[in-house]
Amino acid sequence: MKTWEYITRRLILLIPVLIGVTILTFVVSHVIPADPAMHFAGGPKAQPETIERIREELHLNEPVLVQYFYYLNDLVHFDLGKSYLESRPVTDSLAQYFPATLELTIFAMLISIPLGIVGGIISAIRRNKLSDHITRFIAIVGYSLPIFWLALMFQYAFAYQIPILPLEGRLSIGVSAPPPVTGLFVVDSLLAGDLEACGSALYHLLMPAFTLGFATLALILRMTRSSMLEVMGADYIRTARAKGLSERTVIFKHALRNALIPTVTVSGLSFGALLGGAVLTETIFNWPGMGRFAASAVIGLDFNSVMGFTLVVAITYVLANLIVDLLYAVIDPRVKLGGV
Amino acid sequence: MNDEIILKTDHLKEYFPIKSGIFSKVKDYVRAVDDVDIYIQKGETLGIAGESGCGKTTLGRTILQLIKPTDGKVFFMGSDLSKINKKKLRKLRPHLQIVFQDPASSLNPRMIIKKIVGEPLVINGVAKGADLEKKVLELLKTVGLTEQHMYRYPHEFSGGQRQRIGIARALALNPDFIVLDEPTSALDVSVQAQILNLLKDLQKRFGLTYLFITHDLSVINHISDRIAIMYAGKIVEVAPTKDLFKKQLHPYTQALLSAIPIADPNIKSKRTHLRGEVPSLIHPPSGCNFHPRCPKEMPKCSKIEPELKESSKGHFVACHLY
Amino acid sequence: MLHLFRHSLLSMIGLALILLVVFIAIFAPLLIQEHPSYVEVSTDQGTTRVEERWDINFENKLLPPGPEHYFGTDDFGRDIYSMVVWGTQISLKLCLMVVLTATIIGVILGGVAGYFGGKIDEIIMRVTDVFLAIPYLILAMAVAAALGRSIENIMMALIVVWWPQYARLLRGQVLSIRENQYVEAARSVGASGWRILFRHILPNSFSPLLVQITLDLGAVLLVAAGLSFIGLGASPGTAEWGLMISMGRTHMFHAWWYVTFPGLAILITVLGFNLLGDGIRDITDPKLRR
Amino acid sequence: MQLIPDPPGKIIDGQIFFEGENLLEKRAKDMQYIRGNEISMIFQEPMTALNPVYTIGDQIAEVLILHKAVGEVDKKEIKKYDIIGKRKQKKNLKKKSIKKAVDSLRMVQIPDPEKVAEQYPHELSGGMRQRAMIAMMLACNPKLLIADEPTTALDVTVQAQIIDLMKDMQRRTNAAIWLITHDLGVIAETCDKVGVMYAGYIVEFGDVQSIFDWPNHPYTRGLLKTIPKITKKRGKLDIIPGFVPNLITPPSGCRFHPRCKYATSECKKTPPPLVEVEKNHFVACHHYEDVKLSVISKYQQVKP
Amino acid sequence: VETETEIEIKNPDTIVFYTIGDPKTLDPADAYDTASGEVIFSIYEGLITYKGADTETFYPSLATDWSVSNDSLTWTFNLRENVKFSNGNDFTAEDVKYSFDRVLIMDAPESGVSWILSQCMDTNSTKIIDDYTIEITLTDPYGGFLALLGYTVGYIVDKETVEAHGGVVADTENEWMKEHAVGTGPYMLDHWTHKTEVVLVKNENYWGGWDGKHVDKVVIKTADEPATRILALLNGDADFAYIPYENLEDVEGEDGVIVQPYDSYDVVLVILNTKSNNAYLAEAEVRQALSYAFNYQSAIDDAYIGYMSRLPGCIPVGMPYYETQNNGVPVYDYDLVEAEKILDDAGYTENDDGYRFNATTFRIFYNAGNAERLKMSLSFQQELTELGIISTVTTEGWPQLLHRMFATSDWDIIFMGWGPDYNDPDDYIAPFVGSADIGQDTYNTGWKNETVDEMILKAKYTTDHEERSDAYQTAFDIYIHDPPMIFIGQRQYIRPMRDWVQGYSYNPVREWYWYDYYKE
Ligand SMILES: Nc1ncnc2c1ncn2[C@@H]1O[C@H](COP(=O)(O)OP(=O)(O)OP(=O)(O)O)[C@@H](O)[C@H]1O
Ligand SMILES: Nc1ncnc2c1ncn2[C@@H]1O[C@H](COP(=O)(O)OP(=O)(O)OP(=O)(O)O)[C@@H](O)[C@H]1O
Ligand SMILES: [Mg+2]
Ligand SMILES: [Mg+2]
Repeated sequence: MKTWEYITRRLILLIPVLIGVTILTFVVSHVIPADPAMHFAGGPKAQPETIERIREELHLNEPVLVQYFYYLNDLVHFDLGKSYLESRPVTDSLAQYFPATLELTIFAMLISIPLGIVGGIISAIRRNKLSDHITRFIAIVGYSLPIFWLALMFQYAFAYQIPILPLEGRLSIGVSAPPPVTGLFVVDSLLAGDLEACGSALYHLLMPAFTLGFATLALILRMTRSSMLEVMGADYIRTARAKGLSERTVIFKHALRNALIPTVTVSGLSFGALLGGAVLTETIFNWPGMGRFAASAVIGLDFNSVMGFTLVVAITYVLANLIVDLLYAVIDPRVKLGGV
Repeated sequence: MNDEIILKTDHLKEYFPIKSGIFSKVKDYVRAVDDVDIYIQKGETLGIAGESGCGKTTLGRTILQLIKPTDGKVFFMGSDLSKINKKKLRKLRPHLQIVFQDPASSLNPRMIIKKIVGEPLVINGVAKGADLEKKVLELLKTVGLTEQHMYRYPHEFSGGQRQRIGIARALALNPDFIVLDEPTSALDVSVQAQILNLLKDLQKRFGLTYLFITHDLSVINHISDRIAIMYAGKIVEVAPTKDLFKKQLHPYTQALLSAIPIADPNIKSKRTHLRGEVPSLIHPPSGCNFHPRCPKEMPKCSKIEPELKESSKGHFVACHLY
Repeated sequence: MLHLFRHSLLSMIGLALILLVVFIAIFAPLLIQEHPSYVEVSTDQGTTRVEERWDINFENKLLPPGPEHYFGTDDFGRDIYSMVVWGTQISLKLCLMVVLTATIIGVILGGVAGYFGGKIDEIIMRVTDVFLAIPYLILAMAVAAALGRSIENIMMALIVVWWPQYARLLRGQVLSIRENQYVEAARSVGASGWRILFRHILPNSFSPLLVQITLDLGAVLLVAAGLSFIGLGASPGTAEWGLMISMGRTHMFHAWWYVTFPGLAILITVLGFNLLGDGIRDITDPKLRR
Repeated sequence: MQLIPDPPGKIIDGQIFFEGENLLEKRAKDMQYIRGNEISMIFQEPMTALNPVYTIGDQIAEVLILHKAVGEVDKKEIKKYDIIGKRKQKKNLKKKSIKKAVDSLRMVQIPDPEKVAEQYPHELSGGMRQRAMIAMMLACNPKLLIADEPTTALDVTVQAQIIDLMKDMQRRTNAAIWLITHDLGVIAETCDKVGVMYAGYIVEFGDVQSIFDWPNHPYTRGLLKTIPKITKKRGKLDIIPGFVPNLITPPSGCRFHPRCKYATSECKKTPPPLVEVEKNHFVACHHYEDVKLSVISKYQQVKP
Repeated sequence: VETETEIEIKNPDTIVFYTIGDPKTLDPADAYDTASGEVIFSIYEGLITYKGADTETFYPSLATDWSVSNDSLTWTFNLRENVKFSNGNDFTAEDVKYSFDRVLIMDAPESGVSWILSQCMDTNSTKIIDDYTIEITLTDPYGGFLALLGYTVGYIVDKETVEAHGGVVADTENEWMKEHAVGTGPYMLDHWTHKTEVVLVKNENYWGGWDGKHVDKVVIKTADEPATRILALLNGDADFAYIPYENLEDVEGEDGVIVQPYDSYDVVLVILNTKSNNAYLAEAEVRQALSYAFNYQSAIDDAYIGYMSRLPGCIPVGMPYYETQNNGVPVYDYDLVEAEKILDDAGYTENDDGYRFNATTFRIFYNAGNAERLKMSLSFQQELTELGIISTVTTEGWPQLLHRMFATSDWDIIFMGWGPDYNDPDDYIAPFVGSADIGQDTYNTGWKNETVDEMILKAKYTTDHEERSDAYQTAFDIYIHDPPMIFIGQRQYIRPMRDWVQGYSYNPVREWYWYDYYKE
């Protein structure tokens, strides 16, 4: 099947999933036996007219099913509604927060995937040696720790006790954000030729991205290790050795590419975990991203924001998996896209 | 052996759909069994031989209705298996059994032997409790195993022993007809002999009818009364064993037989070389599907599909040469 | 199977940690210094339930660890040691309940989807796709926020997000196990679909399921702690570790013991489960057993 | 070839001589040179022995480049920092080696070798893969080719093609072939000498002719009798009772004794030495003379 | 923690404030939350203003002086000349009328804040006399009128700017004005990144001029996690930080950090539901007993770490007329014996199990994440247990809790708070004890007393001090013995800061005025 045809097919299949996502979040957020109008209107000091107006705007007086159809109707017109917590359209909020999270997540992957793969290879080659045990132990501790605890500890250690990294935020005070193109500060500042902002952005990314990626690093390390071990026992590795190839070539040319196949899947799946983990990391490092937005939206019963957020995350996640599947086909010629 | 036909297929077809495209439309089919007509007489052994992937296993599974045939009929003792409903089919199951190719994967690794062999009895309500135990033991003894084996798991057995267990399970319900799907191909030669002997004994004792599937022609020669040669989903030649080994009509059969290495350095075989490889079952060649490899190819071979015709008594062949 | 563990030091450590935690959970009432009291309260629905309460004594607040209070006290003057030990039961109950319920749901749905295939499969898998397309922490947050703050609701929320991965896992297992000839053998002797599912397929998916369950027991604990951190955790006054950490983290700089001990408890338990799960995976994965 | 992974496997004792040199004393580097270049090996499973992620051409070319069969990157000619030049040189080399790989594919009678060189292993049938494997291993004209059951996984018709091919290649390259198989038919057709192995021991070794005609070890004899033969009349097959022993706790003494009808108490105690019973015919059995006698009598009965 | 003896002043030209919450809007006609006020107070200006910590005197701002007619209805303001908006436009009487009318027409659909002005104004009230004179005729006489103008809702916007960006539409908020700001104040908006920071830079056109010591830039950062704010203050990134009470000890006594509490009008309350389906709370004795059962000192010491003082009644100490409440001395003290006596006398004795009220459960709620209320509620629960009253403590999200409070009667006791809108007791007593009949009962306690209602209205519409005083006293004597709530205390206001910040003073009705601060 041709690649574009495959992509179209996947994108079409995305639609029912997204409808499902809206139904699911709609149901979850609307079974709450509380109506948030009072809250949006400002709490005890709210004027009754304001509350009633918001209730009407949100169609809270209607049955849930009707509310859902109102939502769907807006959605097909690319209107995600209004965020009452931020008192602006949800799309505005998403446009601001999504690139921040994307930047953080991408850097988390850029840190964790190479480190995880290298660690996994070392661990597999030196199986059951001390360095293997140590690497694995660190990795396993890595995903046994609550991420927020890790974040707090890093912050305390590297921003306060040994102040070598910035405490929070995306840029230093006094550095102004580059003109928005992609919303990724690193990219935008390079586009604008603003090296100071780029440096500052990278500097601020370091700690949160590492924290966020740590669990993924551990996961990828473990995955690479075991698939590497599995591949190293395969017949074609024996063949490669029988050809007289050096151990280096055998490992890096013949074994690694095969071993990477499961690693790629894990990376794709971990993208979702990263988006989820961002809730905690962003809160601590004061990263103005989707995670923090989602958390406050969920707690504040800002339905429109919650729905918009999940929708965007779901799309991102599904697209990430599509990319992974395409990557698959690049790494492994046996994989036929959409093949039977 | 008598002349009563116990099983007969009528234009049996099994096409596996291949799905693809935006809405998983069925694009193509694997024509694993394509228009097969065979019959088996009571008490005889019909051997099915052919290259790997030509559809032998699928034929066996289709006959037993383990997969629904795409088209065609299977008559077993007069009733059409492909028509009757699930309930009736379950009632008929005890009469039709199968022994699988791979003894390792055909036994549930998490069940003890007593459970495995006893399962058919339990399901069909034949025996229970102490009676069950007695029955199972009897079956194990029939295939040369003992009481001490009853409480072990499959992985504690050798390949040959596992195949015996598979046979015991097939025998549990006193079947009339057993499909033996390459029962010895996963086994050592020395063990293969033991199993073949056992099968012959059992056939004699219980008057069984076998459909014996294999790709090993020396084995098939040893065990079957008649042989059907299968090529890419179709039967190309059927003949009594003796006739077939004396005189092969179809060029494919000739090539197949000549390809067998003979374990005697004194005999130097003359080979008929075949070009190319086993054809794809998705896009089988037109006309006679053997024609691209056939040393005696004629112009009409690529156009017209030959029919299975009786060339001498009991000897059928599907080839334009005859 | 136990003898196989001996080859792996790390999984031995894992097993030891889990045994320790289980021991503590069982003997918690004997180990603690201060005990909670119980009050029977009526609920809005007119039923009654028993509430667990730890005595507050502000005079003792934030005492450092010492012989009186091994792990110090919290900002209510409650004994952290007793609560951490007591919390073992709560945490184990929480993760066991979540994982087992999710497993049961996932196994049934995944099994049905995989074995019967067709439309049912299509529907079940699309539903799991939907669940899996939302990051689990977010979904858990939404459900927890909808239900309100209590251990039971946290469990509910986690079950809601956890079952789909079991459905996936089991479906995959079923699809591969279904190809085994013993399944066909069972069919050839007339076994029904359900019998095959429960007698042949499920027992053989046990190993990967066990690995997943073990690893998830730890993961559930972490996510529960994450929910507490955001403020969607158990109701205050419960000796739940995640809640204790989230309450203690504001005292991190002046009362290190408040977060540290519940944090260590989580680390040890999760580490134990992960090491054990990894060990079981190595043992049951024949490809790695070289 | 020292391809046993260590751990867990280890060559405990013994020596391997290749052209007069003990391979076990070689360093890893030298072994890498010998492998693929002087000694090659074809494996049992053509399905899994080729790396699924590289094309056939690439995999063959790799050996060629490695063993410098198509010339070498000249390091001196090109300056250290001239990356582009180096790349060009490398590319050239690759092109050349691929061309040569195509030649070797043609040599093993693969139709349309140019196309096949660009294909991945999974796109080929088993027979094609095995041929590609042979092409790869013969690419450097080794002196010894070890073929581990090269045809077991293949169909009879394809098997015949491969056997003929190997014989043909041998004629052309003059390599020694060491064929490992359990198919006595294949041995009878292709080999000059044969060694029979039972539970880790060579129990009989000699010319094909003499072994098939005068098997002196009870195991060899049993083996020959258990195969159903097309040329023989049907009836009950002879069998060797019992099962293949496991090698973790092998039987004491002669490892065949639990299944041997000639076994005596001596067999249980001492493993029999391999002795030359006639010219170029070695047997490891305490009772080979009894066996020989019974074979002669039987053989005479059978042979008209 | 390592002590650094000499930290260099970080960012000497910038004031950085780490806080929680994000402004909802920058539109003075719409803003009704603290975070928005922190920004608007420095960008826009009103006719009058406060100075330093003084809450009692109104100082001239955009008005240089003013006078009021004898009937207290007509106010005349002389406006300051040569004032420019930050975009260079001139400030005139047009802008004043436009601003007030805009508040009333737009009617702040989002926040409802316009009620503050509409209490005594309508669109006919404001008259332009000349470019720099304006006359306001009130619809009702109102003692707190000037105070209203000191709140952000009375601040002046640039007519031209607003008209260029959507103008005034009745009952609809102006989206552009929410995100942008053009005012006459000392600072102007550089940018606002939601949930991250608001950055203000100095307004070169400011009429007050830039002589003297000021900073060029103000950064207000939003950081949800307390640890982040603590660390930022300790390492000098932050000049001010919002630190929760329980964390004050982390920064108190640290070098270079000043922790100075100020009295505020933020009151802490427990509201009691007199129309609960737990009918016992309808009885005044029961609510009295609960008032005795509350451990005030523990709340002060343990929940607010000492940063709270007792609240005598509705009106916080420091606000006009607070002394009408028992001279500012609390009536109730923590006294379980007294509480028991009251209950026993009223017939609510303990049963055999030691429980009162037939073991009925009293449901206590507070909003999730509020550490002080959590402490108070668990402690209150324990006191109730002593009294033989069974209770449960439940935490709920703020929206859920609001819903419960206003839409259901499934609650008995809720911990609440109240902050000032403007400096007038009516802003407290009316919502607390005014009944729904006069548009009050803000906490939905269901409590109602006709005399109290009468007194509240009387006090509101009089300018006579004595009369007002008497009215509040009469009301107090009634509601304090039939209390719809437990008056706990007034918490202190603390914004820890670096010692290099100069010029800071706290004013409870106008928290931040960045123009006054500088770093040295
Ligand atoms: N369930 C299935 N779906 C699709 N294709 C199938 C299925 N089962 C078998 N096939 C295809 O049908 C063809 C015939 O398969 P079958 O197993 O019957 O061959 P066989 O003759 O038994 O081969 P072997 O000697 O290797 O056992 C093969 O090409 C196989 O790939
Ligand atoms: N890596 C290994 N680790 C442990 N045991 C091994 C290993 N490789 C082979 N063995 C064992 O060594 C014995 C001989 O194996 P080998 O592969 O040489 O057999 P073979 O004669 O080639 O058999 P086949 O005909 O099945 O290929 C077997 O019992 C096998 O289980
Ligand atoms: Mg088959
Ligand atoms: Mg082998």
